Amino acid sequence: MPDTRTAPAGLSRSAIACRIAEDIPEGWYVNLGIGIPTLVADYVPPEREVVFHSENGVLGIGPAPSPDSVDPWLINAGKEPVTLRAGGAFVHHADSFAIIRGGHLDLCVLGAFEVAENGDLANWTTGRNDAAAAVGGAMDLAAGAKRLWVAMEHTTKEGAPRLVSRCSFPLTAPACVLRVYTNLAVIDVTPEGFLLLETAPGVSFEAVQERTATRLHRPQTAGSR
Amino acid sequence: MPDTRTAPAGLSRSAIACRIAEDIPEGWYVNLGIGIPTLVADYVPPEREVVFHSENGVLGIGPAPSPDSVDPWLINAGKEPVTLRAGGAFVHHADSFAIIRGGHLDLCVLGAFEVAENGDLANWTTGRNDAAAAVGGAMDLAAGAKRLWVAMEHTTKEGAPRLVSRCSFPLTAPACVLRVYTNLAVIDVTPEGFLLLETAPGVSFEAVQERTATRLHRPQTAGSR
Amino acid sequence: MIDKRVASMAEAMAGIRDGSVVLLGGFGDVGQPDALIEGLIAQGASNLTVVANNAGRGRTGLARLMELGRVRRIVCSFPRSRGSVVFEELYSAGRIELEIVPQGTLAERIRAAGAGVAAFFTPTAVGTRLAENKEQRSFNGRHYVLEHALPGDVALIEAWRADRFGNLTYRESARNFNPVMAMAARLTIVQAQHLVELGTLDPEAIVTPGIFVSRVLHVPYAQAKE
Amino acid sequence: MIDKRVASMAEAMAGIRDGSVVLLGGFGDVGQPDALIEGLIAQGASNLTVVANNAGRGRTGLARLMELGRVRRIVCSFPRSRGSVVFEELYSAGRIELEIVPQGTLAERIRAAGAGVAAFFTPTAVGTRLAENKEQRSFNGRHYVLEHALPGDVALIEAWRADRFGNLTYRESARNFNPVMAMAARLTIVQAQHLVELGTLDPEAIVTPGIFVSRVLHVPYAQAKE
Repeated sequence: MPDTRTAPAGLSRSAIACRIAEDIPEGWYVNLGIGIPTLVADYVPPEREVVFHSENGVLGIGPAPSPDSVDPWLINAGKEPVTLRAGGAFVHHADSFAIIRGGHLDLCVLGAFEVAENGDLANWTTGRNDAAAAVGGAMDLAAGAKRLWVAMEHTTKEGAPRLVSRCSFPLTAPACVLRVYTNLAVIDVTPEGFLLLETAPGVSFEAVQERTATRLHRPQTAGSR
Repeated sequence: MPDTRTAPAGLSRSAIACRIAEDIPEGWYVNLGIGIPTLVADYVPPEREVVFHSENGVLGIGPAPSPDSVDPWLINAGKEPVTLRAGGAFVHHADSFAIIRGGHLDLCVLGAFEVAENGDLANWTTGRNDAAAAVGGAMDLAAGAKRLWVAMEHTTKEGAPRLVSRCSFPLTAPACVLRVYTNLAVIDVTPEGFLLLETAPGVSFEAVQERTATRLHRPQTAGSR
Repeated sequence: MIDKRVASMAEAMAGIRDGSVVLLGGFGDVGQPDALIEGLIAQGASNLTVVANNAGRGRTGLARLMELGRVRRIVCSFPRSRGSVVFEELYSAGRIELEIVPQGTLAERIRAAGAGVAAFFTPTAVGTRLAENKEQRSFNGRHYVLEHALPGDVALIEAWRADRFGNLTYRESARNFNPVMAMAARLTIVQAQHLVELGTLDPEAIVTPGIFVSRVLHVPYAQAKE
Repeated sequence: MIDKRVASMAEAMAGIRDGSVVLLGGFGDVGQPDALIEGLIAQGASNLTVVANNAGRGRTGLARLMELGRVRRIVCSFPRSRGSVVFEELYSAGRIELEIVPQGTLAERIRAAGAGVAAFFTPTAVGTRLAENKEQRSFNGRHYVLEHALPGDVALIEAWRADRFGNLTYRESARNFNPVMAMAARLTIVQAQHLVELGTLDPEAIVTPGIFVSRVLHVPYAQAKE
């Protein structure tokens, strides 16, 4: 029986971002949430053209500026200074969310507190009674993007699973997550529930299952072994 | 008894347009419909700054170009070549009608088939069963502008009144007209019905009343005479 | 490399299916994607629904497409204008369906489709026969009618300048319906007067960002208006 | 001569009444009309409803307006961010009302007000607690929630360039909520970094046409960000 008290380290936050970047093909329009998702842009090689969108009306976000070339008028949705790539464009907030709500983003990558096996996402507040929780653009992105991937640690700092049968926190949107990238694994949300696609180096299926609060399925090919 | 068979000539189409132009103060944003309304712009002196809007996304329309300087990309809603004044701007169709529907135009001047004493406007089709009638932007303008004035001949060519108790033609919008300028008179639409403000030179109140299918009221001061 | 430029009309028109809803930019002749309409005629798709402000004029372009029997239905604000002879003939003969939509409602329904809004309440047409049999409701004492999003399968767009990302600018009043239609279709095909290098369009002055654009065909002015 | 330029802050703020709904442009500090907010603090109007993306930070600007007890209610998407100490204090003490609105719904509700649309159906927030007690409906098998227009009595706007007609351009991501808020208020007051001669702004690149603007105050950068 594996030792569940010692969590496998798995991937670092940067390594999760790097893993996600591998799966983003050239030509996609992508919105990256705050946290691990923001790091993803750094791992898309510059010769692979991906257009990054930010809620505050920027299309074509480039890497962070050097400290001495910060333009205070150009920030991303996390309110950090950014740059604009050639081919970028500015739009106002209603047009920016027309892009989001209208289904024009190929992908949105968000962080999460919890993801349920039916794709429910909880990522904006941990308290049902916290009426002042800040939602920002999370609900618009979750409802609007063509694909929603989540990037997060597999468990809380206390070791509680974040992949669950049903979210305990207030939802951001129901049945919206397609895939979850964690420090331990890459997992698809399917009609049958969570499908484990791969594990981080040195992490077993069983280690991932033990840190997941609902059943993980294996691909059909694995199941026939 | 006046001779109702001989219609008083009253104002020409240009003179109606000129009369309307007198009442447009500097600073108004104005949309002019096809027909007599289009002529109004020519009678606003250039030093009185009025911004003319056209449904196809032009703000700041200037006078018609000379035949040798026509720009085929710059037309008004009547599809005639126009020019753009300094301070003009182009917007797309959704924004252009946001301007209209959102109540941002100080004035719209339209032609009409009929105006009813409650302000109902009929100006887009004369046949209830003509399902292919062309509405264009008339309904949006009638519903959206802050003020709607009508410019038209007082009667049809056959002498039938166009100012009526109730429109016989399909409505463009209910209770939207504030004022009517005709070849014979200037008439306000009030809660009590049509109020005659002035008559064209040589035209009597009685001559206007006889060519109007409902009661014309006189201003209080006139009524005390 | 993201490159939405296509080399031929055939490539621009590839995949347009019978039964498609086609959004056609333009207000009268201005901003109308003439070359793409010719391309659509040659491409062959039929049983089309065309959404456009006008119903064509003369015997070329949209009028020709209709005359060939390829348009089952047209959604527009102003079908009956000078020279709309083909439409008049077909409509009188009961060979084309027509939906009349007030011009601003047409623009807003298309924008709604592009913006992910399913339906909206507008004051336009309340109390008229164009609101008959439609849901109505009062807000703050004023009446409104419910209108639905109008998405396209294909949008044919005329632009002035385009880059390889599909970023677009328009020329003067040729802008009209083009930017809203570009947002509202699954396949947005652009004819552009000028192709420019990436990075030469001012990011503050791009009217349609490339995210809304699928393909760009270079059609210089003389060719478009021949 | 149309001239929306005003010479003083007092003139810019004239007529803002107690109880007004004030739309505040900006996303975080960028595109926020800092000088006009200071002007509003000095002007004295109270019992305000503020519509803004954020609920202020530090002890200046919007935070100061709130701390002075002048804001009865705030409508925003992201109240609780780093440094929103004044909001936190007031909210915990029950001294300010809050309406949380998803960011895109907030932008669209403001645009709807400017565009004469009374209400619209959006998919955002369906199935969440922010849609509880709101009307919902299915269109083409998908669920939507009805959201209402959000007009302002006053909009405070930051622009980059302005002319005497009130035509505006913005700088980069400072555009954000400013153009939609400019459309949606009865009194739209602009602080502009640069005043330019009429005719020097490119009519193809004007983002907010002057029809939406009431007053323009020249506030050069150094003054705005001091």
